[in-house]
Amino acid sequence: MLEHYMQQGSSYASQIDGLVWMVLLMTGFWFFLVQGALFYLLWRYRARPGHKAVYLDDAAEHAFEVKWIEIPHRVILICDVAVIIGAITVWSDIKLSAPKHDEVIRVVAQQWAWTFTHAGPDGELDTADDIVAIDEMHLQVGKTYSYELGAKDVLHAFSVPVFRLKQDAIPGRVITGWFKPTLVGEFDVQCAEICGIGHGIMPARLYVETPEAHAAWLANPTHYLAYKF
Amino acid sequence: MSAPSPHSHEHHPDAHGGAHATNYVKIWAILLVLLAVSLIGPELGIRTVTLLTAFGIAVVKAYMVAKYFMHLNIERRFVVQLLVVCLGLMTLFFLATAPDVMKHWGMNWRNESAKNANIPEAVHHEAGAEAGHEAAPAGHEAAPAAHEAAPAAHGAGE
Amino acid sequence: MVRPIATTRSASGVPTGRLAVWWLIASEIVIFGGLLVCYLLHRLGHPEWATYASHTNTWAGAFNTFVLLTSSLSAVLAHKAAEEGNGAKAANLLLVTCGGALTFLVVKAFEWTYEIQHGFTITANGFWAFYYTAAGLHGLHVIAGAIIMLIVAADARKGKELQRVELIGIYWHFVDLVWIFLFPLLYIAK
Amino acid sequence: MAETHGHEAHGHDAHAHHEEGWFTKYFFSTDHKMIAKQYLFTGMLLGAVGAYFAYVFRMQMAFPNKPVPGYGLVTGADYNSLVTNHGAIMIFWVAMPVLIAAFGNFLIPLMVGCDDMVFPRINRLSYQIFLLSAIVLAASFFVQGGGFGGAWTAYPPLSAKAEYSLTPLGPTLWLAAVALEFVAFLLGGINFVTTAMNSRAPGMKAFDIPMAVWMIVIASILFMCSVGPLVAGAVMLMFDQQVGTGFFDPDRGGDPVLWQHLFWFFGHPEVYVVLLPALGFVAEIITVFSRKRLFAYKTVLYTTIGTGVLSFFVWAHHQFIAGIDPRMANVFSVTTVLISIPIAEMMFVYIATMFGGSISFSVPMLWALAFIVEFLLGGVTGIFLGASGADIYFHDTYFVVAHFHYTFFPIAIIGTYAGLTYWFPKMFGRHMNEAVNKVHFWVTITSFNGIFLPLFILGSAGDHRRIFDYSNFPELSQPWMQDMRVFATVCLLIMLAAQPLFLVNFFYSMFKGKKAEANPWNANTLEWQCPSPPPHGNFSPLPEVYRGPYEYSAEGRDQDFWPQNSPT
Repeated sequence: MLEHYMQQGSSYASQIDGLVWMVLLMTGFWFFLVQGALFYLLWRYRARPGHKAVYLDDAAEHAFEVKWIEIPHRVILICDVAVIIGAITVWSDIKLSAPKHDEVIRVVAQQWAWTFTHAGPDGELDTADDIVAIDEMHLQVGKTYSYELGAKDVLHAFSVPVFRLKQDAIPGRVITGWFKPTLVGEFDVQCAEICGIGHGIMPARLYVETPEAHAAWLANPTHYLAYKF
Repeated sequence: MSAPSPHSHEHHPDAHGGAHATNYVKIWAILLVLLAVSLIGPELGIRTVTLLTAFGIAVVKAYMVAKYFMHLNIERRFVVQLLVVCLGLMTLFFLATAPDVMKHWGMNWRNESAKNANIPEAVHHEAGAEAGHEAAPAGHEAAPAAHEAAPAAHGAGE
Repeated sequence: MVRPIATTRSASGVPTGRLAVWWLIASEIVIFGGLLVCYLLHRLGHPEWATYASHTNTWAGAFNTFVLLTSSLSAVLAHKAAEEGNGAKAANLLLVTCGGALTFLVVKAFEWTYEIQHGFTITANGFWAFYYTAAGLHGLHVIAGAIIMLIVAADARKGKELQRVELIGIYWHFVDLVWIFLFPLLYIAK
Repeated sequence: MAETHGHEAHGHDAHAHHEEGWFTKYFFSTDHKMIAKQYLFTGMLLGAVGAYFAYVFRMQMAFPNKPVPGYGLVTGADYNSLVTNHGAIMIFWVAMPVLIAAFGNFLIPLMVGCDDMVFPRINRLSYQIFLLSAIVLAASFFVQGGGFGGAWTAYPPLSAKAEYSLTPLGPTLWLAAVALEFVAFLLGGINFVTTAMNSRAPGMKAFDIPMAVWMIVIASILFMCSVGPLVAGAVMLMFDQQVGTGFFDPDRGGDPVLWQHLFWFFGHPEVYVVLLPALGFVAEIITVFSRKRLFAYKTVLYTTIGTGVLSFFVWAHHQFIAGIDPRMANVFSVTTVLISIPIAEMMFVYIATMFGGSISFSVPMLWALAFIVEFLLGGVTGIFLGASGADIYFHDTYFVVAHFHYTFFPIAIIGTYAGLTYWFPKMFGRHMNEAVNKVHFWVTITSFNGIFLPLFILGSAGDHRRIFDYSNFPELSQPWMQDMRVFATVCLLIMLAAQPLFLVNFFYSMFKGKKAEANPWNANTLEWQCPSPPPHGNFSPLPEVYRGPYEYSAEGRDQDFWPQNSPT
């Protein structure tokens, strides 16, 4: 359902979309079943002259409950267990695992800008050839990146919808995660945690390039772009 | 959480004192002895003994005050259950928050500023600042180090 | 003000006044509990706070614990007197309890002035922030308890509303209980 | 129990003698019914303020950076402050006062069959503290730097440091207002719980208590047990703001995540605190208008208590990606998805109440059914957010906004309208115009769905919350998305336009409506067994209870209802 609105730009995007599909199917089924039952009962037992409401004493209620409420209740329990298993596997693959990364990129959020420290041609961070770009992130498609996320002042959230990636940046903490771009193109990076009056005007652009274009960028990086507005 | 009892029955006399004259002064004396014992701990200086005596005795004193002075032993059960549930909620809150606030590192994250504050150098440093009697917040010196170590941002942001 | 009939009923078996005080104690447990859990989380997470805590005056804390335990004794004796219908004796014992509260606050005042003069202000560091917040919130509860106790004692002396002596007694024992836990947390754990 | 029949009669007469001046009758009254109306009108007034904020920032969403008629240009700071205070006002100053305090004050003494709350003066004091909190909140807009703009969750360091929020006094006044509101509801809560537990009419056993009273009592208990840590947190945050301590300041040994835990430990039980009273009203209304016994009273009660207990174990699903340890997210994902079980069972049991009934679609019944229909969608969309894996994408997007409006709107607006239209004859002794109310119902419900269904789609397309101008994000400024935002705003305008229909009907009928008799809906519960509007002291003599509240259409009786207090 999600891929219709937001392309899948990273390796685990399809997993999240799959989980959303599963939850959608299950909840959709139950939603329409219960609404249907409700509207049927409303129509069937609407007040009509000569029609009197029935009185269910405890025994009759219990019988009705066992037949009509216990069964759907247990099936919902099974659906919930399935949703839990799906959720935990997807969460563990993304947030708990840290596959071997080819490169590390440092992301620092501050009141109303993103600073991306790329590893530069040598692929190692904290070396002389690091490339620091403001509000611009250049990645090579197919490479597994690990990110180090920090914040300078208040809470921010590093959100790349196309990667299905979101992680709050907390001042004083360094939070790591990983992603692997699979789609070439130019995408949005948004801040997903309210961070003051500029929360809406701190967009960053993400450029996922083919290996050749990425190498060209590494050669003469267009960093230090002045603020656009 | 506490289903009130069915239609009230009068087994429970309004006045508590009548039950049995607990000797309050005796309870008070025991509490003072326990207080004295809990003070010995810091004198001995053995850390684990101090902690054990201090908090163990605190729990015993609390139990005695609650039981004898607050008459929880002859109070209706749902009141005791309510108080225990509230204590249980606090332990639940402690257990669920500890991995984030008490510990300073975890799966895929580390709390840089708290970690720097812990290293002995920061403590020694703080002792120096305090000797000078100016109340500069001790954590402050450690903070710039935290910022530099974590996000080595280009000069743009400072 | 005529008290409604609702107050005279006690379908739950606990008189209305005392039931309300138990609910008040439950909500207070959760408030002080929340503050002490936050303190404990930080205290266990920051070993260096033990050195900050070494500047607290254990003897002042111990004496205050003694004062509050004694005031708890006089509070429960006042309750016993009120049960026996002796309003005057209950009122006097409540005044003794208020005296205990006053002593507690005076000792705290001296303690705090000494510490503030030596640079351990509330903004010094995390430990002192919690020290003043927790002890301060507890101190406010001591003051509130003492004021209510004076009002209840005034009524009890005239033999009116004697059941309130027990109610303020329960609140006072709770304030004492909070201090029983605050004392080791702030003073002994060094 | 000391009271005898004679004593009660005497006590009751003493009430009637002392004359109340105009001031004491309306502003300084200790009568639970008058205090209920004070809470109701204050809540409705602040509801209008909250709706005005929603109108302004929705206009900014639909027509970015154009001056909004009735407000002017909406800057980033304005937008954040409007959104923050829309959320805070609607939850703390509209949903809680109207659902818990107004209906709780009015219904509990009447439904348990006694003459007033156990502590009338504390009841009056709790309203006065609540009024003070509303005034302090209003003041927070006019201080230097404007109102607080850090979301109703007030996460530090944004809410703690003036240099980040650029409003030195706004956050502190906002926090003081919220803290005062907590004090008011702690006092009120103690009053409600003690009255419901102790002042029940003789003969009313635990399972004879109407569901509305049970729900408001359990809601008050949940509130009292969950608000504590946040009161301590509010003290700590206020010290951070004004005194300069570092409780939540990472540079000084504090931890912002601690505030998130403190807030959401209260936050999630809070949403059940406002849900339960609305569920109680729906239970009363669907039984009366389908003339049928509430299906499985004990199941409803035990699932309510189960939901209440479980609501203390789920809070960190608000923080899956907010910096808590990822392993904890799995624990809270399990408990969050499991809490859907008791709520689903409660919905099934409510729907099963309709089975075999004789359902008449009066306005209160329409609102109660609309509650079930809309709340089902709200509950169902919660599973997407409870599943930790899917929450990675959906967190802080408009999908979340749509989800919680599909739960909060039925609670605060549909629940209130259901309660008001049902108990209006009892509160004011007159009937409202049924036709006008039906038009108001259908316009409000259709436009409500028109506002928030598009937001589900916008949220799935990546719209994030609290962003006042999407033109900076190419992915979010596609034409079809902007059209949806315009459509949602137009639906909001239609809904707001329909509200005066109800308000005029409400205030007009209060004085000029058709006189209402004591039991217009032929209901069983005790509040319908005394004159409407109930006099001071409610019942004379105070009722005795012989059966449960839902004995409708009992066999062998010609009348299809059986009041709780009628001996035969």
